[in-house]
Amino acid sequence: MQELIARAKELLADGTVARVIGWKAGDLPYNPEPAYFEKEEDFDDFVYNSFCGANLSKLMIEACKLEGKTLVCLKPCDTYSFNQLLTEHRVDRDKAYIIGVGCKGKLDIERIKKQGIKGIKSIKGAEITDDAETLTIDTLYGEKTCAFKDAMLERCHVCKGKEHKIYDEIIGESKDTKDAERFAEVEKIEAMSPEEKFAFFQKELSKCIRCNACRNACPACSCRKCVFDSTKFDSQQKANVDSFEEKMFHIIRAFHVAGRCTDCGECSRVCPQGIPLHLFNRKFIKDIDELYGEYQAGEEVVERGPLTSYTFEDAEPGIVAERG
Amino acid sequence: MSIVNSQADKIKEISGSNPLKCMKCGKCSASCPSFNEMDIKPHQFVSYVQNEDIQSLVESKSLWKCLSCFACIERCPRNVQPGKLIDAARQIVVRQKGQDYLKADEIPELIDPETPQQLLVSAFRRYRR
Amino acid sequence: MQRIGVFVCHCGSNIAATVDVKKVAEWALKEPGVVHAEDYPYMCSEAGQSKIQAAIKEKNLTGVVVCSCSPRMHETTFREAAERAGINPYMVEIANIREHCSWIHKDMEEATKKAVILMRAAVAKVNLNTPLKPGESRVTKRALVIGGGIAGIQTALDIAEAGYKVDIVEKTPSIGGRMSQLDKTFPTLDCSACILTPKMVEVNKHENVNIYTYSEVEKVSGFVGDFTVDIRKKARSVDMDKCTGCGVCQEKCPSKKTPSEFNRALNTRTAIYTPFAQAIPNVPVIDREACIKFKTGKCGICEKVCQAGAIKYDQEDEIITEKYGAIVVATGFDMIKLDNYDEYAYSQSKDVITSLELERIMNAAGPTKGHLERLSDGKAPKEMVFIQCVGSRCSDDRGKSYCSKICCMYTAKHAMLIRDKYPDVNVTVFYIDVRTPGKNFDEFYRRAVEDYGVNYIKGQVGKVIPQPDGKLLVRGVDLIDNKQILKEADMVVLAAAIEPNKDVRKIATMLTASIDTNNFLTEAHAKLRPVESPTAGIFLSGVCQGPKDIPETVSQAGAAAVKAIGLLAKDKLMTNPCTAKPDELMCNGCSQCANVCPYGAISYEVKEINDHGVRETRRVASVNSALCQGCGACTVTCPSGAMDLQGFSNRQILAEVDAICR
Amino acid sequence: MSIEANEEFKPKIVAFCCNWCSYAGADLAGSSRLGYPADVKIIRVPCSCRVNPMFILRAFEKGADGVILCGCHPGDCHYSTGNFYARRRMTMLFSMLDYIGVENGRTRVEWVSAAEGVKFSTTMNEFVEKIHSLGKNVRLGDLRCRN
Repeated sequence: MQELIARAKELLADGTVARVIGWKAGDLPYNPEPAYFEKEEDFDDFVYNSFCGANLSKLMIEACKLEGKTLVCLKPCDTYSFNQLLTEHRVDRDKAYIIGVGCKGKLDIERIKKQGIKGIKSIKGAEITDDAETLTIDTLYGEKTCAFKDAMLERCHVCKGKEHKIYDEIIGESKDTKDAERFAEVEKIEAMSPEEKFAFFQKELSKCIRCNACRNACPACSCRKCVFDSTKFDSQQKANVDSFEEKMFHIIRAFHVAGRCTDCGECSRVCPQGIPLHLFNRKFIKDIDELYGEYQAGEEVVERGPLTSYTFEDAEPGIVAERG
Repeated sequence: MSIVNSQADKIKEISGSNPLKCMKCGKCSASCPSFNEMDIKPHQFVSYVQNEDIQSLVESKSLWKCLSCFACIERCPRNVQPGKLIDAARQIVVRQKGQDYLKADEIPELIDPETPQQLLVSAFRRYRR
Repeated sequence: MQRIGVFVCHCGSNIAATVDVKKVAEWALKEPGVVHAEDYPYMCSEAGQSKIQAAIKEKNLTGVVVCSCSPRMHETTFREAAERAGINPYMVEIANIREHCSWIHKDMEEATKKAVILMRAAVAKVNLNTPLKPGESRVTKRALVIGGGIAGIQTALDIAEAGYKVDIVEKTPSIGGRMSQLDKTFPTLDCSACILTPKMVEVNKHENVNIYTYSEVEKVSGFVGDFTVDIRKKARSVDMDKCTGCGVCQEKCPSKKTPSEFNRALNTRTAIYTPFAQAIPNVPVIDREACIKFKTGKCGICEKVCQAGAIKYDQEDEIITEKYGAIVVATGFDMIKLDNYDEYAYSQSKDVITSLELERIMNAAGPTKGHLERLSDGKAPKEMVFIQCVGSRCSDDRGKSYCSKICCMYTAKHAMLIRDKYPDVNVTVFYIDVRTPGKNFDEFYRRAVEDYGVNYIKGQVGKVIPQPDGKLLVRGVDLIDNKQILKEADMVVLAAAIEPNKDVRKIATMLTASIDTNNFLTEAHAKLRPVESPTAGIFLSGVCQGPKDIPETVSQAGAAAVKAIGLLAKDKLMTNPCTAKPDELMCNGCSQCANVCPYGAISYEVKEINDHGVRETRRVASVNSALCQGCGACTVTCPSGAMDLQGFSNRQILAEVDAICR
Repeated sequence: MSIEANEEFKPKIVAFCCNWCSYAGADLAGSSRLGYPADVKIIRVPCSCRVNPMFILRAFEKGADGVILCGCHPGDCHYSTGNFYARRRMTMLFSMLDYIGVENGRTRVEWVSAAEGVKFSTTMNEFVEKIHSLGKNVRLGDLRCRN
């Protein structure tokens, strides 16, 4: 972290960049938030630790409109999103100075809390300088411990790898934290009967309060005006009537990012209701991989994605019924 | 799967070939090394199946003269592949006689480690279609 | 709010027998916006149209719904009628209550209910219709013909004769195409060169025609009436203006080992060459891959012997950019490769040849100076076997599914010519069917059998086996005698299937012209618009559209020319107003729409957008409405819904959905 | 609800047809008097690629029991490539609907050329039959949108 801060200050000072996008400490020890840093003193509360899960690439859409270059800290998986935004001409490579920051897995406070750990005062082992395998948590009720792996975000268990796909320089080391099959959860649902599937999603989605956090955090959901706010489809937001109404919202949202979603997992991370929203996106990714060939959005800057290309021999939509 | 009602349908099902695709070019008969031994010629096989006269096929000498050399299967420009039809007719005879034929899952028990794999493959190709 | 009139047609009894038309009109009055409804026996008649016009004027209608036959039938009729009464034609919608209702249903109640729903959907749509105005685009009075074979030459000549400028782009060093490789033509047995060369000369001399040989189309942009095309003029290494065509360079060139493309690789040519004696232009090119000067830097003989000083080793490719109003594709065909037909021993024996190779052998300017001889040992053949349908009518992937159409006739021609010139040669033709539709075609084939004694055997050949003594053992079948045949032959000629030129897919993509699975260009309508591509402004000439013989090619070439002339004769074109339109305030500038646009109609510009007082400079999509054909692919790709299609807008379609599901 | 249960189930079916092939195919079915149930209502769109998945979801929301999309055969699209994109989009959409437990068979894509009146009619008959076997669409409907 210190190396990162020092380098950021240096680049600010020599005028290479006009501002820095990173994380600053939040009001609790586990909720750092994205922030702009423009002056040396701003860095006092700069923080980079294992709770810095937020994907900062989306902020670059606005930052690129400002004067001068913006330094942005991107974790390996965030760089996919940045590439995807480059593909879609939403960010300007020349206006970004990308520091690839090291990542050894990010933490999910909810997972810690789920283990019955409450009244958290501070957490040790979340710094990324060492390879801590255990978190030591100081709580109002005494010191508790928790395995790092057990506190990791879902997305880190299916880590895409430790490589930064785009950067100007790299600070810190990264680690591939993958220890689960990416599509295992999707496959489990696929194997269910229609009734079970319906019941599963009804249960999950009826929790939705339509707060739009998923939409707002998603780097692919970056439309200037969302279809849900538009009068063009008569699909403006409206109050729920039945408990499963939100299915349409989530189907449409997933469809709109299909072929563009890098599977960064921000939607599930930010959902205050803990809905596993990534299951929608990952289903599309799995289908695309199976039907149109392996494709990882954001792997590199490309001209067209899987839903804006085709082959003559593509599967017919009837395949959905055939494979049952 | 549609219900197999006639012997001709059975032949079509076993062989997987569609006699209606035949354009009657005769390349099968032109390719057949056993042509002169046969009473019903390979190209005629197709029309016998088309006309559902399976009895004549089953009683023909040709059935046992076909060498399964696959020349007609290889060269048929219309994917009708009379060799497969002949093979299917043979299958019908074998089944009618009530003879046993092996299922794939029975093989492992019977197998002799010395048996070349290729033999198995070609036996399957010939007898299990 | 619109003021809509609903007009329900009886279509005699076609509609009225199954749909209660009065009831449909009654129900219509209950729909929002509807201020007038009536029914009439024949709405499309003069009287019916007057009723619509009268109502428009009397009731001040802003929109019209006609419940009648398919819009494909009379949409234009009613739109024009409405326009004459003073409202925008695009304020008219049709509810198809004949083809989609009265003709397919028997129960009156059921059909009437459905007709009411279809009417409602149309009314719901018209409620959201907005007046649309077709744009205008200008027409560049110049045509491009891609391909300089007989099809391209004829099309170019016809267009030029009508007084328009035409450019021909030909990939090879000379125009002439396949026809120049033929010896004689059926069914008249004219010498091919004798009838083609004058046409080549004529097109070359024509003041309205400009020929780019050794050139390729590199890029096409624009749209009907206004295409912009980049043509790559490959470096010839010879100055076209200085060269006198004396031919000394070709005589002296020491690199003589390149297989001659023109003679189907049956003999060789020099590195500096013209493909054939009558080539137009009669200016050689240097094949840089074969030329010693280009490979080693030494030699330069051609430069030394050229008295005109025309040799230019340092010539470079040149890109010419030109505008055209119409483009005619005449890219022709080639024979399929026979690599997958081992059974015919084509690659094993020099004496197994294709028909096109036989043409070259029979030709006086060919590799054997016109003597029929075996290429292996130069001996005169005594037994010749022709095999038909090699790769044609195949349902496997070795060949083509279609009939190549010309083989039956040229084989009869070959057989006849051989029997005529060499009466001691026996000719056997193995055929599956002999197909001779065409004027004097069957008579021609019968002459081969009856007057020339060509032996036709119904049955395909299974295998050709080269023998140690150089003979070819042909094993076929006679399906009539039900006998297998073993025949020793000296030469075997394969009627290989023809296929579209391999470059055509690339060209079709540039032109956004559709192409079928066999790489033949698709026509706009199989029967009624056979020489037009569905892409406006692109016309089809010759075999690029489907197998054809010379007379058919020439007539189609003329037809394509007429269509092109019809276009060039216009000063302006009306464009379809149902085009895509982006909402700049919502556009992300993400380029996804441009990726799916088949016409390249979407471009991006960085410009200042004033979003309710907030000014911002950013990248937004813009649609060239002259290029846009209104498919709507972009509208669905657009994640924010910024792109919409006029005439079929999101809200209009949703309104129809709502009306139907109500 | 209980009163409705006694009534014969009359499904609402929306068919999107591209202007160049399938709409013409439907016209041909009409002029050849090849019948299919009146439950099918056709909406004309320029190309199958004009059909936004949102249109289909909206139809279901509003109480449609089945939605079918018809376009030119792949390779024959009037706009050359439109149906290729439609094919991928619809495959994705259908897969997602299947994934959340909506009965397979409520959605369908069929390529019908202008010459295939018979195919249009048989397709529609089959589809209506399928919807009859599936019954009313409850899983995708939206109560507020019902009358």
